[in-house]
Amino acid sequence: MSEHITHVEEHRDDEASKLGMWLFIFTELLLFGGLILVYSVFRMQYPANFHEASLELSVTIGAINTVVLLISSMTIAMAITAIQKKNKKLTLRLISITVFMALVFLFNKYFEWGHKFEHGLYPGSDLMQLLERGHHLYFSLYFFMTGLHALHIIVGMVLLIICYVKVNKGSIAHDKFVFLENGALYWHLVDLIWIFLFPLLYLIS
Amino acid sequence: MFANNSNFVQGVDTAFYLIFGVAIFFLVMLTTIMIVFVIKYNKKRHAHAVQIKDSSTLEIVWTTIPIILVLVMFYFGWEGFLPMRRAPKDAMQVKVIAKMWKWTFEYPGMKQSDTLMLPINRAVKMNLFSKDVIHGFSIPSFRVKEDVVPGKNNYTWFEPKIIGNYDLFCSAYCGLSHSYMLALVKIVSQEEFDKWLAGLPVKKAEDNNEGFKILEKNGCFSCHSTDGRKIVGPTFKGLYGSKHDVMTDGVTRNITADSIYIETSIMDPNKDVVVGYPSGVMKSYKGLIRDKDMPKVIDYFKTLK
Amino acid sequence: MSTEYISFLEHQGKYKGIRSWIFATDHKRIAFLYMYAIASFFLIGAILGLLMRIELISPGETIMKPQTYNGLFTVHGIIMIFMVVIPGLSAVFGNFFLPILIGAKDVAFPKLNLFSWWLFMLGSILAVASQLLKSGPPDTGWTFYAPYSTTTGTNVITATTAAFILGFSSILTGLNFIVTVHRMRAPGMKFFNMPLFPWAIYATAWIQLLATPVVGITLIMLIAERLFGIGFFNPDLGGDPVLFQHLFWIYSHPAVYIMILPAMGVITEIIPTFCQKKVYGYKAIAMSSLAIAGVGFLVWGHHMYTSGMSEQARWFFSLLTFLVAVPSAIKVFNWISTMYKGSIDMKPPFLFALFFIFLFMIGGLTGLILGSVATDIQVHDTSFIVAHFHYIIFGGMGFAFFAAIHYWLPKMYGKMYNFTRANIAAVALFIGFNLLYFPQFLIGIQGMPRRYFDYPPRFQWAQITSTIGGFILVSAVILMITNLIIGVRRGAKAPANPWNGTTLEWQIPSPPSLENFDEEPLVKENPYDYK
Amino acid sequence: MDNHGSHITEYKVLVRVLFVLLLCTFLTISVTGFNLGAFTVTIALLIAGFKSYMVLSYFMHLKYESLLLRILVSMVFVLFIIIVLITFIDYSFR
Repeated sequence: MSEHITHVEEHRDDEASKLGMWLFIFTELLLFGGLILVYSVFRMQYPANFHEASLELSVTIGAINTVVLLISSMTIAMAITAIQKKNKKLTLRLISITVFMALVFLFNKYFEWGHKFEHGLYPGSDLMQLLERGHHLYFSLYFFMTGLHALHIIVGMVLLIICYVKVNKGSIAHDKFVFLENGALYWHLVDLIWIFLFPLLYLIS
Repeated sequence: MFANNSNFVQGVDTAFYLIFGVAIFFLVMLTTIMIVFVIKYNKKRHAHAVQIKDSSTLEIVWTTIPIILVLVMFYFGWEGFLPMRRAPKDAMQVKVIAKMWKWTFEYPGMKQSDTLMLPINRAVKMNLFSKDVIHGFSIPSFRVKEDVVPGKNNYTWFEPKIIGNYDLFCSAYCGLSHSYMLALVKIVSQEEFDKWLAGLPVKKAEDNNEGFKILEKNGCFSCHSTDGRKIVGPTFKGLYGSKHDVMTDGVTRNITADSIYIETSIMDPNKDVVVGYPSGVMKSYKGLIRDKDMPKVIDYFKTLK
Repeated sequence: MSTEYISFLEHQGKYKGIRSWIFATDHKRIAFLYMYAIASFFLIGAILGLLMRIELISPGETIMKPQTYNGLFTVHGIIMIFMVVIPGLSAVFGNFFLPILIGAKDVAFPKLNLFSWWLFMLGSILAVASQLLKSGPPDTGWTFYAPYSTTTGTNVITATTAAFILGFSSILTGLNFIVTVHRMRAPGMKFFNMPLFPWAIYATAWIQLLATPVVGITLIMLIAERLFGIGFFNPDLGGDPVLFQHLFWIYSHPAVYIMILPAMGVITEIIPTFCQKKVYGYKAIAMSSLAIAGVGFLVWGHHMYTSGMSEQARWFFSLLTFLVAVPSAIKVFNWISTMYKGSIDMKPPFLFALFFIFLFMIGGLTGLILGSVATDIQVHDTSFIVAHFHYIIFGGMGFAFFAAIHYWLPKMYGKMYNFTRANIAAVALFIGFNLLYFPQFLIGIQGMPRRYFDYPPRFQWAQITSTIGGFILVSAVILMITNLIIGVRRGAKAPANPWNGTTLEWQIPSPPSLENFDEEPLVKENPYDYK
Repeated sequence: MDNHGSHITEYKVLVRVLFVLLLCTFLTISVTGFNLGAFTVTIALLIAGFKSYMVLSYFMHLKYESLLLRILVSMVFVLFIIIVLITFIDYSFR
């Protein structure tokens, strides 16, 4: 609007932006929290079914994806260190590695889901209706949780790509990198959720 | 309302009186104080406010007293409730079957009735089953209420104490005719009850038709009758092979209800809507009724002449 | 004040006309946007309510069919809960006065604030669309209980998507307010120097932020259940309908506090002003806001006493429900103590505040009956519940809203309204309200179930009384709004401090300038520092 | 930017954290290999808890943030755990 209001908008408070991002992360955590609550209720009711159904998943793929996400989490944390040390080139490279890792994760996921789909196992399929109750609930939860997580991966990727562009343009630099920090926080959130999803979905005994 | 119609009335009503008493005491006291202050300290009479200091003692007092009071109320509320979960072992068992929008009561010996007839002074345990959505088993005069949740074996029990007729309501909202899902509760003497029960017909053997079971499981009979009555949707009686006027995309056409038409009506109910019935009331059963079950359903329709 | 003062209403920005409003990032303009939208939705909701009351005036079919009635109470619930009372006080008066009361120029994220409003409008439009689309209005009740909501053929998906978007808007508003309170307070204003309305908004914002995601994911699960049959709530597929109720009430019970906490905050601002007296027990009121917000998260199960929960759960929830009553009681004691030895000026805002306290007490005290398991079994799902929550939500939040608009309208528009008409409207509202809802308590105890299209004739006397009350209530609302509009259009110019208040908003001109404060505001140790 | 946390996390710290996290992942997988009954899930969740603590503290820089923010984050986790526990008051006694 006028000079006055632009003045208000230009009022810069990095701590405020960061606090805002954290608050948003809280809501994301509780969003997944609701799902984990549903998961724990059904796992308590159908422990044997959950174990059997989890054998259908490949622990290897799950483990690879965990490692991929952990590494990407580190690289994006390093990107912040790099920008603080005024190393723009390294920052850009680290962001690219992170985005690449995200792609690897999604590729794995696509492969994993596609395998299930080929066997006629997807939400709403005829096969799903035939499964035992516990198996059905397990796979519904599996698709729901990993699907929502994959959606967050995609959002995180978009954020990181924006970060990349901004670093490249110089609007993120060693003295104003809160946007990159927030993007990284979001990416860590994605990692954080996977840290719980992995044992919950893949490792049931 | 406070007649001893069942063994729970006293416990519940004690809690009621107690809480009402406390509530009315506080309401009257605080309102009076408020009105007195408003009159006494009105600007006209009291031009200058006197600033007073906060008193920690007062704050502690008016925190502690309510805490004690609510704990007392909690205790009585709990004591009034607990017996409701303690059904005597020798209670008569009645199975309550709720479906949209009808109550059925099944007595020992596979005998079914639409009226809940019970002998006086005898504990009776109601085992609650729902065939479709959540219903509420509520007899206000007996202080009894429990939701009838599909897939979950809820129960309630009571011991009627006074002969008479009572209302049974469905208390949990269950759709179109929720407010008509009523039943009569008749409390009679033991002899009269025995006589009535002896005269009650034994339930027909469960319809073993596969198609029937599929339709029943999906709750079709809550909207479609098999005896020619119009409930929400058209009746199934004589449907197969009959001729109907239907609306397809706003155009009226006359069709014969063959197997293809019936399948379309189940999977895509708003495509051809029978003239005289609203569109959009029925949802698609795609995925709920499997394709391989469809012939069984069609066969069942053929039996409904 | 400086000579170059221009009010935010006259300020010329980048845009002209309507666009200067719908693209405004000024918190005061956004507050106005919310206010006009919410007022319209409130009128629609009220008319739907009145239609239901006309239907219920006699047993059997009066003016509509059962399906229409079921759609009506669902729509009435969705509009009133998600589009009126949840955003109500916090989005309108929170937006307008939170920054001013803490001495800030705006909220922390002005653009996000505007985005919240757009989301709110998008959600509202979807909610309205769910009424008009082909398959007919949703008929599940605003609670969307599974498995009915997963099997009915009506527009449940549209309505739940709307509720999800409205929830997201609410989250972002809460987020904005929390950051504002933490980062934007005027220099020297500590947490315990804040007025109590910001305290209430702050506590509310935390509930908005932490509870809403749970209902968000629940609604998505409900949609997935309808689309794919994931089976979480479908007993045939091994799911559990009661789990839906848990998830739903984990949000929706705290949501009740989203509605009532800001209402308490408003009343806490009004009472000291019209008594010209320091608020009694400042810290107790501030902390009880946080206590209510905190403990409010742990009592959701008292909506489910009859659902077949375990005895242990019923015991636990009942105990905690009784304890959460205590902080509310403390607030009432503090309000009344503030009046002691004050110099009371019976202006319309104060009259509304008195009515609020009375109605809130009835709502709260009848809540005790619902907290106790034995008595709740009797009145659960009856019109007693309907009466109780209307006393809390309408008698509480609604009357607090009316009090707030009468209190702050001179500041917001710089105009004054007619006191006599406002008082008449207030009294008429009070009478109509009690006529409408009090009889519902009585027949509720006798077992009149809620959401009933038809009823046994023995309940008719109460239904007739209620319908008469409904007409009085709606007429009074119209009278009140007309009076306010006349005030805004043709009223006398309002001075900067018409009520002789001490909080920061009264130290700036009416209406405020774009940046609220020309110079850094003077922060007193206690915001209610009357001499 | 004086309001900015001037703390810079060194690369080698991050690498070490990653190493610990990978070790934990390996540990989780091998733990579920043994059948320890009900303890398996507890141990797996404890390890996951430790992992998230590492991520929160180092990758997300919580260790160097204000006390307020640390309190808020733990509050959210505590709230969630309480909600789960309360829900299980119902489910474990059915």
